[in-house]
Amino acid sequence: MEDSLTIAKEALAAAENANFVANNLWMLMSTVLVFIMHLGFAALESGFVQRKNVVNILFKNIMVVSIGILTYYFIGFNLMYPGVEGGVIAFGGFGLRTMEGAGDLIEYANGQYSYYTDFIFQGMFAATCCTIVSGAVAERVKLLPFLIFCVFFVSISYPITGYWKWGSGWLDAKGFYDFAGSTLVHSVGGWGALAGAILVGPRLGKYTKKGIVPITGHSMPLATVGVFLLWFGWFGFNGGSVLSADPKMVSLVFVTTSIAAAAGCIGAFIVSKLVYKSYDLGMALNGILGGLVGVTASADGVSVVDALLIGLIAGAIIPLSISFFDKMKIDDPVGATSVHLVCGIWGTIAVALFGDYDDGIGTLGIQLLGVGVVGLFTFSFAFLVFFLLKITVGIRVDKEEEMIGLDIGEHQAVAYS
Amino acid sequence: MEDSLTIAKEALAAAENANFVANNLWMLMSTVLVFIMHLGFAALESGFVQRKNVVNILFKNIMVVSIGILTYYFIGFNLMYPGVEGGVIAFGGFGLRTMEGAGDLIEYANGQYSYYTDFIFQGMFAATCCTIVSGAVAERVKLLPFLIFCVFFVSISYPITGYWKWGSGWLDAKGFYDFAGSTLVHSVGGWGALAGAILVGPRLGKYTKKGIVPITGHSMPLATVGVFLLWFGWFGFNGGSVLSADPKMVSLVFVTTSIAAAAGCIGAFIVSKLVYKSYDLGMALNGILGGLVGVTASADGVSVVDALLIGLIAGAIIPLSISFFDKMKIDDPVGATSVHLVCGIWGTIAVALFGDYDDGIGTLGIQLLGVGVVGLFTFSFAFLVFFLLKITVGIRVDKEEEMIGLDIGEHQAVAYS
Amino acid sequence: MEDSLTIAKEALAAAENANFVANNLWMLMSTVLVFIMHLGFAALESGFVQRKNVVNILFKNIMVVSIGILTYYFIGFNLMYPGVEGGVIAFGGFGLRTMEGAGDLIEYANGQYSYYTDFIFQGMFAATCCTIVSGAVAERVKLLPFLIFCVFFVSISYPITGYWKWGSGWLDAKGFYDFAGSTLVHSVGGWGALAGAILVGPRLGKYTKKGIVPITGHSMPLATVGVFLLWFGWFGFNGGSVLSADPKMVSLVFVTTSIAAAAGCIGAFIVSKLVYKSYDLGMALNGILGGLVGVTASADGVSVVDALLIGLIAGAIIPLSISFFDKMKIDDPVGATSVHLVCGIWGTIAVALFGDYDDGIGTLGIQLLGVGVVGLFTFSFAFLVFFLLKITVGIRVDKEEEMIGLDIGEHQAVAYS
Amino acid sequence: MKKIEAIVRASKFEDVKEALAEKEINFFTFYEVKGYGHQIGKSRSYRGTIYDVGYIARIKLEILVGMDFLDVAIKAIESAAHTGEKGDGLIYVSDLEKTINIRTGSIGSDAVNS
Amino acid sequence: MKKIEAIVRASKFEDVKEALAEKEINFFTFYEVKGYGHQIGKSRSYRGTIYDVGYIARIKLEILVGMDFLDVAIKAIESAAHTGEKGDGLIYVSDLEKTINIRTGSIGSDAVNS
Amino acid sequence: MKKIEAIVRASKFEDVKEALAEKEINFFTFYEVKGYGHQIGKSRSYRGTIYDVGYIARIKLEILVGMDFLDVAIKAIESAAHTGEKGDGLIYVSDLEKTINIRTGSIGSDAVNS
Ligand SMILES: Nc1ncnc2c1ncn2[C@@H]1O[C@H](COP(=O)(O)OP(=O)(O)O)[C@@H](O)[C@H]1O
Ligand SMILES: Nc1ncnc2c1ncn2[C@@H]1O[C@H](COP(=O)(O)OP(=O)(O)O)[C@@H](O)[C@H]1O
Ligand SMILES: Nc1ncnc2c1ncn2[C@@H]1O[C@H](COP(=O)(O)OP(=O)(O)O)[C@@H](O)[C@H]1O
Repeated sequence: MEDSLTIAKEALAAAENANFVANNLWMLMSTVLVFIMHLGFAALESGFVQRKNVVNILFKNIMVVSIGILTYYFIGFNLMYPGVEGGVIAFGGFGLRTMEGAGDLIEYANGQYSYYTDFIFQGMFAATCCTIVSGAVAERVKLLPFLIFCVFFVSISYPITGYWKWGSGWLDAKGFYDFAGSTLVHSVGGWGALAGAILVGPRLGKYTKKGIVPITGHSMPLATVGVFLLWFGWFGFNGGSVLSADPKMVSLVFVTTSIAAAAGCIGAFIVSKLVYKSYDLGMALNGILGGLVGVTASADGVSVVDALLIGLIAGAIIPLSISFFDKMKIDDPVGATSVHLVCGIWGTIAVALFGDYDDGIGTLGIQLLGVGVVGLFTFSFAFLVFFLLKITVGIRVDKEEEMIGLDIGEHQAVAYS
Repeated sequence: MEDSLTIAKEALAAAENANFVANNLWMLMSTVLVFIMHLGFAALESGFVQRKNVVNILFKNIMVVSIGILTYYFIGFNLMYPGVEGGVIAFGGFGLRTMEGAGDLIEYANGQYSYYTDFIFQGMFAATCCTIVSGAVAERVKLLPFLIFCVFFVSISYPITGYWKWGSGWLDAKGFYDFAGSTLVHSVGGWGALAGAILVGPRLGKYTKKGIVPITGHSMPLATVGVFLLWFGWFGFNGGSVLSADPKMVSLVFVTTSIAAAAGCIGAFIVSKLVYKSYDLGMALNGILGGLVGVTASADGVSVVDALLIGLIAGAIIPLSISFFDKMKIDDPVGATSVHLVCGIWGTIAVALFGDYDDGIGTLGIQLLGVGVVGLFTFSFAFLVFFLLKITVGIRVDKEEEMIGLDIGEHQAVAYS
Repeated sequence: MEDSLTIAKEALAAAENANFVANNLWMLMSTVLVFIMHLGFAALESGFVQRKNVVNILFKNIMVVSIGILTYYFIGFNLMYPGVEGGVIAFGGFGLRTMEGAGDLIEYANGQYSYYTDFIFQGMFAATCCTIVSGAVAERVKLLPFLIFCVFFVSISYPITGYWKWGSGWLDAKGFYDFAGSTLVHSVGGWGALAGAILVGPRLGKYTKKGIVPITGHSMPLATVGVFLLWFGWFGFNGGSVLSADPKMVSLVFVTTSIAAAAGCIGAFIVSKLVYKSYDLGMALNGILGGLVGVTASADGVSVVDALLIGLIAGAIIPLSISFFDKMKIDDPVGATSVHLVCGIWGTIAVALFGDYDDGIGTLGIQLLGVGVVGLFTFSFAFLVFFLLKITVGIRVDKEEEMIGLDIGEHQAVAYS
Repeated sequence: MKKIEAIVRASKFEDVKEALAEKEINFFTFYEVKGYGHQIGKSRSYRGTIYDVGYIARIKLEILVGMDFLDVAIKAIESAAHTGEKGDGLIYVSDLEKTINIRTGSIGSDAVNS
Repeated sequence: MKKIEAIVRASKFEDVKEALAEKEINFFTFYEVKGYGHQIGKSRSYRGTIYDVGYIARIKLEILVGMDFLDVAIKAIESAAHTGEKGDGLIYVSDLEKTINIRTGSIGSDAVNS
Repeated sequence: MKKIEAIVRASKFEDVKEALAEKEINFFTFYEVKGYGHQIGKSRSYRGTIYDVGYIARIKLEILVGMDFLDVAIKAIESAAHTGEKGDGLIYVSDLEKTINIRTGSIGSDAVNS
């Protein structure tokens, strides 16, 4: 009797541990998948820039990942998850503590992941927001000022708005919903991209008296590799945001994410063909990304049909949005503002239009509020940082350097030889 | 007493759930791995075509994945798994139901995977068959007719033959064995590729009075990236086909799959050197794929030595088969028919020659029957669809377009600049 | 009563099985991640060589993986894990046995992984050491002799030194510590690279009377893709070396590995800028790899701050080491000796300087001993094999072939067209 | 010695090469050039903007011949490169003062066609 | 017929093209060349070694014109390609003995500018 | 002013450059061309089919010189590019009617070698 109770307890503990191991394993695999999104961004962006600026964009991408992880370790993580509920800004201290005992293991998050898993998964997300910016200001931004911007953006701006919702801050208390970050990651990156693109100005020769002069990317295979890798990583980005390996939720998220991506491709395909009479690969690629960004806010709570519609509309938005920014003379070589900002907003609003987030969260008003305040804060922050850099060290390379390319100008190197 | 029984039951449920979570997790990871095979195909095919047709092949690849997932959702899944045993054709209705309760979770497949996991894993497989076709008809097929072909092929032809075996249809009842799809996926794709390659005809200037004029691929690094990614994905393709994370089975499958791939490389290496006096990278790459396709039908039931022989022979077949199709004047830019059709047939037959599928399944006769009927059905279906498209809208771009390339012709774009 | 005991036992078995499934799953996923490192190496090396030698380096890479897996199956595995404790050399017989029963499953490694999982995970590691060599002797080594070298190196040299520590040989008994192989994998590869680079000699025109003539790599995007994939795979390389999915250990390893990689990037960035006044992408990429190699020996037992310092120093070493080898006129096109040998030694020593390996292991003396004997053995072995090949069949292509490139010379092919 | 230069369609290059070979002119040099002329390239489309590249990729041949082969060569090129559509290209001839074969050191018409 | 050859900065090519177009010279051929001259390229750095590539990428134009357009064309190129900094390039003119339009078969000054 | 054109082995380009530099001829233009000649390229193999590409990649130099440097330049190229094996290439010289330096506006022999 005693015996069977002991064994039963032992079994229960073992079973709970097994659950914990499996959950934690999924979070770690998701971390790995999110990590490779940085290669996805690097490939996408380098494919979409001119041959003469490839070394520069690659350099920025590896630096941004490294800076992102390190600053998130120093400051970001504890600024985003300070352990204070309902606030606007709070800080939990520098660095990480040593992980010890059950408090940082099975108890830390009800057997879903360990303390260090939590950090590394969140850390991989963080760098993403800067990578988005790097695409929009590519081919003319100065290297060092851009890296300085990134340090501030990723260690201060991103964690603060992240705290508002995911860190249980005031916006979360209001009922704002953003499952995996249509707003908190993608729009945030997109607002930074917009501020940067405006302040750094369009590339030489892009907008002329005669109209828009296309500056074509140098390698469509690279760009395509990038998009596939981003989709690949998104299984971890959205799937990991379940924060456990719960079979129901994660499999639902896999389905909604894939369906939205596929629909985004079709949406962009159709609209490009109708509006521009062209089967445009770049548009279709961005359509996939648009679909992914769009469903990111609601991947855990919409039906498959909803996901299809969200993705289709996001994809359809892409060609129109890209043209719109071009008409505004906001030059964005990779389409980051359309993909991440516009589709990020669409996805956040879609939470209120689709799915059943009825328990108070998800009403249109609060979603719009979230979009608005996060946008206002982030855009202002990014604009200010870029502006201060602009009037001090300058953020744009000189004309001659832009013409010969940043690879020679900033790195004394060429991408291909 | 009561207490220990309660705890014991709770522990058992928790343990079973943990098993379910781990199994389902592996199926989801396999899904992710199979997904990236589409990038593998895209890279392989774009590497093996000429520079002027790269945008086109990339465009086709992203469209095929998107179409594949969407049509499998609408029709394919319920045509392949209609829930009717022993039949020839049956349909379970459109779309997916909302996943609810244990019936779609732990009970759905004895704790191996959830309903949505089942769909998304199968859905990732489905698009593969069209991707195989796209390689064989590359560089001359018209875009829209090809996409129309894909819609029919992936949503009707593939699921029907899939049903015969994996959906518990009539061929399964007869004892036909095909573990992960040497026939059901690869040969099916290969038959479609053969039908397409025959009907669309060889590329201009490939077979001349003076003999075969090699039309070399434009980027061997891209092709190599593709093959590595395909091998990478194959761990999910074969490993996931265990349909659970069973350590014994999955680790066996990992070993047989890897050994066959490595042996395929060596097989193609030796035969190329002996027969063509050349260390041919393209052949060795296709040898790896041949080994993988070959072991796919039996990866769960052969010994390591068997796997080595199956792979070695598959690899050795590749150079001979590629020459054979060239002699037949069937032009296949990427070697899809050799890799997927010929090695797929070889792998299906190998089930009867190796391993211990002795309990009635696996006799040579039934394996040949399976190869035959699936081939007959698929080839006829693909031939008919391509033929109808040919006599109506046409399936081949005009001469001038073929010469300047499909990138300019169909997309008004270039891959590199 | 009986009942509750039965259920409790059943539950315990199920829970233990679930744990086993999850652990084994992680080891298999790690295998997949380590596998893709071979693509990482292939991309890195092909990016860093000249356009005319790309087919050759890709060919070598796929051959090395295939040879590695096959010879490890025939000989290596049982030479590395002969089941004899404390020895210098021992052999457990050829090939693998058929995996049967619990003895090869849950009991084999206390529920951490199955027998076949063990083999395939270790097998993926093995090929790595040759891939490291291939980079250092690139652009001038003869194909067949190089492949012969690989057969001996991977099936004899690597397993013997591996046995000393991981196979519980004499060095392990002495208390030498090397978590995931800073010495056993990376330095071993590095010593082979050094022996090869010395014996094959520098590339034509690299070291002239006028000084060092840079021979630039042909594609920085390829090299960058390679480094990202290596980092990606390193989560499995280090994370899998925990040999279970233990949440605490694996998440710690993820954090230390990532932090060291990021710090390596920053370290190389700073030193390159200070010493060479240049934002050198190649250096920063190698800095990441240096950080990864550096933390590999101690990723499971250092604090995050320690990992940061180990990585930062490793990254800082890279530019200096690369210059040093150039000054020594040891020509290493990809920097393999600096990354794998020098940072591998640094990482092994760092075990004694950081972390808390206090229980006898980890003292500086024993770590240095390990570095020394493994280095001595491996360098001698590699030197001897290369030397014998040199005086018999020759290891270097002739001058004319080197000038037109090994792609035409050895493969009658070109990488791009 | 005369130098014939010819700008032809890339798609006609093989034909021109064969036409020359028939006249036993097997030696020449060629390279890729871009040309502005009557013929305009297909327009392109990038992210919704349609544009013209303007130029067309062409092959330029350079052939050194003695007087005896001059007209034969011109005729061969002319007929092989001709389609009648805009964009057929040009042939132009200039005089060379000196020609030296680097291997043999022979000069003038001995330098080529050997 | 005269053949004008001009080696100009890659960055000035568009300006030259427009300057010629203003003079109604819309037809010409161009290609990428590399030049050694007074101007030295930016030095490069690879793995800690700083080095000079030496040459600079330039565009070479080849324009066939009749006498009537010769000076106009030269002037147009000269002023559009001029910056005053080292590296502006050269214009040089040679005489053509024969010019044939492949499409029309017309020769001499009828062959071009049509 | 004379224009020297020379087609040399790609592998000899550096030697030629140095030989010219020794004679203080540091300025010239070059580009990659393909040549059909006595020398045939190594045959290639693709998927079991062995074939010849036919042409060989070569470098073409274009050097503008005054009469004073003409023979010196030719000699320098000739001896530096010479191997004695098939495929050494050609040097040919033509007369220029006019030469203009875009930066300085100077013409004739003042335009170059400055
Ligand atoms: N005046 C010229 N000078 C130099 N090249 C020319 C000239 N006119 C035409 N070309 C070359 O010939 C090519 C064909 O000319 P185009 O006018 O299109 O054909 P066509 O002569 O048949 O009307 C052009 O693309 C250009 O390369
Ligand atoms: N003697 C020459 N022969 C051939 N090309 C020359 C000669 N001199 C200059 N060039 C070409 O002109 C380009 C510009 O010459 P450079 O001396 O740099 O400019 P500048 O004439 O303004 O001093 C060179 O890069 C080269 O391509
Ligand atoms: N008649 C010619 N016209 C133009 N280029 C020529 C001619 N003959 C040879 N060449 C160029 O010179 C190169 C070397 O010629 P080849 O006959 O191989 O060498 P060799 O003159 O030493 O016998 C050729 O590849 C080609 O580029």
